[in-house]
Amino acid sequence: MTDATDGADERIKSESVVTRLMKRPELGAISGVILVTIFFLITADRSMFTLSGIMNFMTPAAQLGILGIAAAMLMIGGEFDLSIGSMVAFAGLIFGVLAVNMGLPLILCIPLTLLAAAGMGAVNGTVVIRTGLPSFIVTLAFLFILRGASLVGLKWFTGGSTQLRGVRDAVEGDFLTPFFSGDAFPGLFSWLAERGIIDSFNSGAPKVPGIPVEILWFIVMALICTFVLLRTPAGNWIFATGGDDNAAANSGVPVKRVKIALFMLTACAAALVAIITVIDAGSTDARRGFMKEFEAIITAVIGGCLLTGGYGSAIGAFFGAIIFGMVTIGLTYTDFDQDWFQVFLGGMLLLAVVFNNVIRKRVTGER
Amino acid sequence: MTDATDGADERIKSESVVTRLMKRPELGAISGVILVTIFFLITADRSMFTLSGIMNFMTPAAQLGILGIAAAMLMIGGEFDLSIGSMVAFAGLIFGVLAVNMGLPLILCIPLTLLAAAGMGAVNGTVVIRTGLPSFIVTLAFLFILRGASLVGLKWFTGGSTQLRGVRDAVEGDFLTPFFSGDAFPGLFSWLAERGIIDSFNSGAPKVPGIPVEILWFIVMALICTFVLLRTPAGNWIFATGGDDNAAANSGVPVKRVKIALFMLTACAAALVAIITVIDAGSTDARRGFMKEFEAIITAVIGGCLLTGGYGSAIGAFFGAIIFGMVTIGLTYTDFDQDWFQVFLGGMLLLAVVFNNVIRKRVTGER
Amino acid sequence: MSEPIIHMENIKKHFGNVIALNGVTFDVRPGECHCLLGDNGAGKSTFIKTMSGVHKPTAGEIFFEGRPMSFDSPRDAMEAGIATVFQDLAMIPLMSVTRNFFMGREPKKGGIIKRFDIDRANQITMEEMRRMGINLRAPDQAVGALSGGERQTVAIARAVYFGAKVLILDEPTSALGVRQTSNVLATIDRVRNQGIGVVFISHNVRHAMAVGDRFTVLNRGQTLGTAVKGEIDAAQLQDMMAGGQEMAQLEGSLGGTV
Amino acid sequence: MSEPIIHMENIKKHFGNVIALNGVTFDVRPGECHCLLGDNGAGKSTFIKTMSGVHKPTAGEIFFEGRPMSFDSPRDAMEAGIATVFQDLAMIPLMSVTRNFFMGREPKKGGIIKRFDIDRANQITMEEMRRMGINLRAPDQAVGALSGGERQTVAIARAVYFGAKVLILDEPTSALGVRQTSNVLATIDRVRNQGIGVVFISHNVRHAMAVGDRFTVLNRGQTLGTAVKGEIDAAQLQDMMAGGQEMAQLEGSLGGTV
Amino acid sequence: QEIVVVAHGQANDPFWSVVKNGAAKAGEDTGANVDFRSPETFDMVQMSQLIDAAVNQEPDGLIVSIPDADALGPSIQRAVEAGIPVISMNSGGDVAADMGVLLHVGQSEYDAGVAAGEELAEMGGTKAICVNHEVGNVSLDQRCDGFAEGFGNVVEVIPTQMDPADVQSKVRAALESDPEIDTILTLGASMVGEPAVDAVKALDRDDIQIASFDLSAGFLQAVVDGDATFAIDQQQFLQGYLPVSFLALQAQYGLMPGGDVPSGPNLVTQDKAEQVVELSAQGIR
Ligand SMILES: Nc1ncnc2c1ncn2[C@@H]1O[C@H](COP(=O)(O)OP(=O)(O)OP(=O)(O)O)[C@@H](O)[C@H]1O
Ligand SMILES: Nc1ncnc2c1ncn2[C@@H]1O[C@H](COP(=O)(O)OP(=O)(O)OP(=O)(O)O)[C@@H](O)[C@H]1O
Ligand SMILES: [Mg+2]
Ligand SMILES: [Mg+2]
Repeated sequence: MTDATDGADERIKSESVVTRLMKRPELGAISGVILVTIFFLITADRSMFTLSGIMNFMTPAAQLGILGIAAAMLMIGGEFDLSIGSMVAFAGLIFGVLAVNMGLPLILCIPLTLLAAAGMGAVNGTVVIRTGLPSFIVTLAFLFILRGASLVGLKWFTGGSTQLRGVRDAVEGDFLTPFFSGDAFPGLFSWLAERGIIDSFNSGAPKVPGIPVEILWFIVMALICTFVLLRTPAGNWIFATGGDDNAAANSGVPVKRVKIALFMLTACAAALVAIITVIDAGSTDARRGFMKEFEAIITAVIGGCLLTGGYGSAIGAFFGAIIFGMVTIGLTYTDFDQDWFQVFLGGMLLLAVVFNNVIRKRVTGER
Repeated sequence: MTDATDGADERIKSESVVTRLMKRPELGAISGVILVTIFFLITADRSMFTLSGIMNFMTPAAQLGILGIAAAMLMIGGEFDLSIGSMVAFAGLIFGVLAVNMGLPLILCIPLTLLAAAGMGAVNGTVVIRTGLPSFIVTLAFLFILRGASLVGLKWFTGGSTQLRGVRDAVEGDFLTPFFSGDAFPGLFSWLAERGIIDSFNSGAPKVPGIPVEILWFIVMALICTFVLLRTPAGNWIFATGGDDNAAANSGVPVKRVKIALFMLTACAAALVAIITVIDAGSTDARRGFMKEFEAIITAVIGGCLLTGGYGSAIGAFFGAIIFGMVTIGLTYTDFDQDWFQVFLGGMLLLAVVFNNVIRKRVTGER
Repeated sequence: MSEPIIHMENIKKHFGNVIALNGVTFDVRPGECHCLLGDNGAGKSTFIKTMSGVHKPTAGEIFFEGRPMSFDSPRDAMEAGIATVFQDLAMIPLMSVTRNFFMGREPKKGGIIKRFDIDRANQITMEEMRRMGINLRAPDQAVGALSGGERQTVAIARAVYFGAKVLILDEPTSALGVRQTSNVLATIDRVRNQGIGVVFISHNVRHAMAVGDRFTVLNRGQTLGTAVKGEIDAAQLQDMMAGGQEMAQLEGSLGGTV
Repeated sequence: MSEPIIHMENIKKHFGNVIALNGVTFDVRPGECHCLLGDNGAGKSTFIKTMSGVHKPTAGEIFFEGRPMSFDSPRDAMEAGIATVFQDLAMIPLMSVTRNFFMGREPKKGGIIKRFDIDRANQITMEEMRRMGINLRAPDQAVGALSGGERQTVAIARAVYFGAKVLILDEPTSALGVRQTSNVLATIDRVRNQGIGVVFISHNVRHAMAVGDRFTVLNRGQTLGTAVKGEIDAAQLQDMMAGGQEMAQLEGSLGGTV
Repeated sequence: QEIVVVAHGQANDPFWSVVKNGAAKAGEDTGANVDFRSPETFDMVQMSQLIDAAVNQEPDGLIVSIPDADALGPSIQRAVEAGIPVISMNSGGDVAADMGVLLHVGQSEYDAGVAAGEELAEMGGTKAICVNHEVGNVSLDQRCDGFAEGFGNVVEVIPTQMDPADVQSKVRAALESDPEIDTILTLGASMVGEPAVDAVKALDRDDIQIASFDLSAGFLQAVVDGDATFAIDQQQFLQGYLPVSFLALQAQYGLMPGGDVPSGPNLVTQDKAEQVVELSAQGIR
């Protein structure tokens, strides 16, 4: 009698490390990044892949990615949040008002803004759970409500304008400002520029003064979320909730708490993007974050999340955001007629996802 | 030995007709319509519910509804089409070019436009099925591609403008024009106006010259789709495909054919809306149909469709479109400031869906 | 002995790096009930799925009525006369019992525009379910609200109704009550007597012995052998099904067979 | 006789206009196996769901260790020490076996930041599955790719592992092979001897007789009565389970019991 | 009095919010009840329906913008036929009179584009980009077209999303991949103009001229500081204010000017910018 336990099972073919890796949801997105990079290496101006060019497309990618990773977490948990984009505008308003009109220091403004956003997220989540309505329709309502509220609020606090300015002056000199705006590691970069390791302007200042902070936030967030998903009980609950919330609840997962926490996460991610962009731009207006909810979902889906929930990865959304950022900015570096921008964007998107799908199927031998 | 077969089962409480009716997915949407109507009866200008006011909000509702019903059918079949809005612009371009630049009669223009749209729909469907990618991401790519193609095409055919004009002149006098533009039954309405049964302007012309044709198309489409869903084998296949395409395929439903046909339907619905609005407006531009995919999905969801597929109704989407049309147009009849428009729209949406949900639960006794 | 309706020769099936079937040969003749037995994970369900067009085999050949055949979809297999009760039942929970029953093969009425004849469908559904020993409350009840056994009975009744040449039943009685089980076994007997070939998968030795004419045992993706009724007794069969491994000792006796 | 752990008094449950339970009284004592039997659709699953916190009863009372109790969620019931194998198993197909096994009660390690101890979880999963007679290929295999019986075994192993005071099993052996079935029955026996109360739902009279101490039969949402082991024989029990209706006659004998 | 404004731009668009403020101010000053409406996006079909809705209410006056005469013509004519006095503003000056519209207050987008182009060409521009944040919005497209006409040299249109980060990156990308570009025209000051200024600053290029349509306090500040060249102001506050007061006067005394009122273009350069900043921050310019 052979017992297969203590040896390899004869019913498993051996499997290479590459194959095992390719089975992870995010690996498809990585192959998409490679494809897009190759495409632009061939077609785009050389300056796209200089250090400054890379920072240039990574900045919007990072801002989108912070939203996209949160959206991916929520999507894995089986829900949508269409109010992210409006939340960026709304949180921007709150932050602006706290910083400019109330003149509070950042150490108060930022927690208060995040708190307000988290509160709204909790409202979203509670409504979804209480009514049993699809989150699509509930957060859609909040898309409109928050967008409208931002407009009304802005007009109220500025006395009629749709733009609230003076944020940069208000936060100047605050010890927290460097964490939320500008470039990190300026010292390192000017040192590198002095040595001639990176390009510098004639004035001697480095072309790239540092790493824009949003890129750091983006990376940190991708790492934390990946850790949470794969290595903590909470991650297990998120997958379970998204996979089948009924089965999860029956197995003792606190489904409601998980969902509400995820809605709070997306709202806070939106608030973080709002804080970063408002400080960076020095102003906020009623159209901030327009259509970002949409792009965040695209990012998550490119990154391998299933719309039906229960499957996906944060690191996939990370690469999804990079693909999206490269494609939207990259065309400007090429010689193609800019009228073709959208055709191109659509084509590249399709190509990237189809490509990563084909690769994955090849490697894993799925039908 | 009691055999319950030949009598009523003792394990069923009696159930009123109302209860049975309320269990249909669309009845929730109807209660939403009633709520919204009551709301506007109280807050809006009286002219909203005059005959001309009703035609006025029914026209956009009808245009949206044609898309929404098609989107609902597709959603019941388990897929999305985000390219509907762009398809409106693209089909509008094709139609405009055929009618104006080529000078073809409508009897050729219309079938060719529908054919082109159906072709694009089939491409959408085939890509979704072949690659196994979620339709969300595939049709999203076509959202961009078609939108971009419309822009490029318009510039090409107009020599640089993003607006193609002169359609009204081109189709004037064509015997098919009355079926796709203007108002139906003008004779009846002027007769009614003469009798004083309906309002007329000082000039003696009736305030409402007839029923806008899109309303008739809208109603016809709702009836046909409802019939197909509930009373034909195809309808059964659509529900089955959306409910679980694996189980459906295993039970012998031609899942692929069903999906491709549904994608063709949504594309044709978009083309129909394009034809109607282009003839009505006399022009087309690159932004036509912008965000309509979104509104079509909203309509279907208000109408009781599940985003996950397999559940919903065409008649529900019909009422969903009316709710959406009433809310967007109705606000202009009220005294609320335009700045509050979006807050309002969101609030009404939420209220309408929550209300219809509450009603349904009360009546059916679900937990 | 009559020609087999389906003959499967040396079927292999791999899922990525998992080898589910590693060379299985099997056939069904008209008017016989051929039982497919084996341990959990032996590959029974995978095997019958290649027979009913759901999976394409990685290697091996299928002969249908003597001719080599490759079903592209379950619909093809169905049209050839093969009806299957899958282990996961292939039911749509949100749809009504009738709609599930006729899914993919709706009865039509009407002239130019063919309509789905709901009334007749409802009537047939109620009747077929009653024959299986289940009195449905209403044919428009959603399948999702049925109990596990009721749901399984719908799947069986549907397959029996449409099974023209071969009827494949993958653990049909697993969730059934005693009365429904005896009905299903009687139905298998009746169908077989009409000249239809039946493939019956079960873990219950007694059920298999009660209706089977031949018994094929799978173990870890391979055939352990085929026995004809009368050549083998329940205890031997049970030993084979367990893959030859020992069984746990139970204080209370189970009378030899589980 | 010892105090019951759970006592359910006159439980009623309506779904909209469907009356699923119409007054059921039931209790479980420590160290006994109480079998819940009945025809398909009798209301067994609905009943145990009210016991494990999934459904709130429409009427009736639940006493847990003598105190009136109302579980707001399955999590509450679990924390009170009740573990359940649901008929639909409550598994997430896309997730790995280990993640399913520990879903909702993950073992943790690490200091300030508590991590999910995957390695230990994998090891426990493999071990518990092996005790049930299933050798998994790998603990990170998705549950969706397991065979029906393998999946059911995961659910049982999980419930046994976490069942502190009461273990509820809703048709646990329906998809199991003979070897796995005998393991499960042996496990029930072992668990009972540890002083845990077991509620066992089955359609198989022989399985029920093998491990049951008491037998309660439901019929059409109501209790038909409770019998103690030794007072009743297999044939009588089978008659009651069929709801008193006659069974189909089968040509080959099933030896009295199905 | 009831006066309804139907405009093609949204209330959250900084440009249109100023128009709306103008209309509201005129309402306050004249005592008329002003109702401002617009479609949710640039949508001619919906806009014509909004005009129809307004006509149904039979207001004392109607003010419309006409970016697409074909699409809006029938609805406007219906208003005229119903005896409602109609004034057009912002766009459509060329077609307004034919529809029976009393007069037009505004600037032709195309002409404003031409003016900007001529000015920038004169200042030595040789190669330009026109940054369009809403491609397909006809009135924005016309600005670019006019600009190309007036500039005379090479003009490339850069389409962007309505997102400052995206605009900034794309402007940088365009400048880096083609160093010959020396002129930037943006079509909205706060959404596009300000990020464009930031992009140029980040590249440390001071040889680039930036001009923008419309005003925002931030962009005007850049003009003051010399980071941007000028802003094109069409004084859209007037486009809201004047038609309302005209219609109010018409209703009260039957007064109406005899011809169209050009509200722009008006180039705000460094010397004038300082005084405008504060007004812009209040949504008046
Ligand atoms: N899609 C799949 N991907 C990977 N492995 C699979 C897949 N389907 C089945 N398997 C594996 O193949 C083996 C055979 O599975 P199958 O379902 O055929 O078993 P079975 O004999 O029907 O068992 P049971 O009696 O438990 O139903 C199992 O070990 C299972 O894990
Ligand atoms: N959510 C629900 N909505 C409506 N009816 C339901 C619902 N759940 C169960 N029922 C009905 O209640 C009755 C009892 O179902 P239950 O699942 O408890 O039966 P069971 O005794 O477990 O049967 P089986 O042995 O077949 O599993 C069934 O007739 C079923 O149709
Ligand atoms: Mg199986
Ligand atoms: Mg049950």
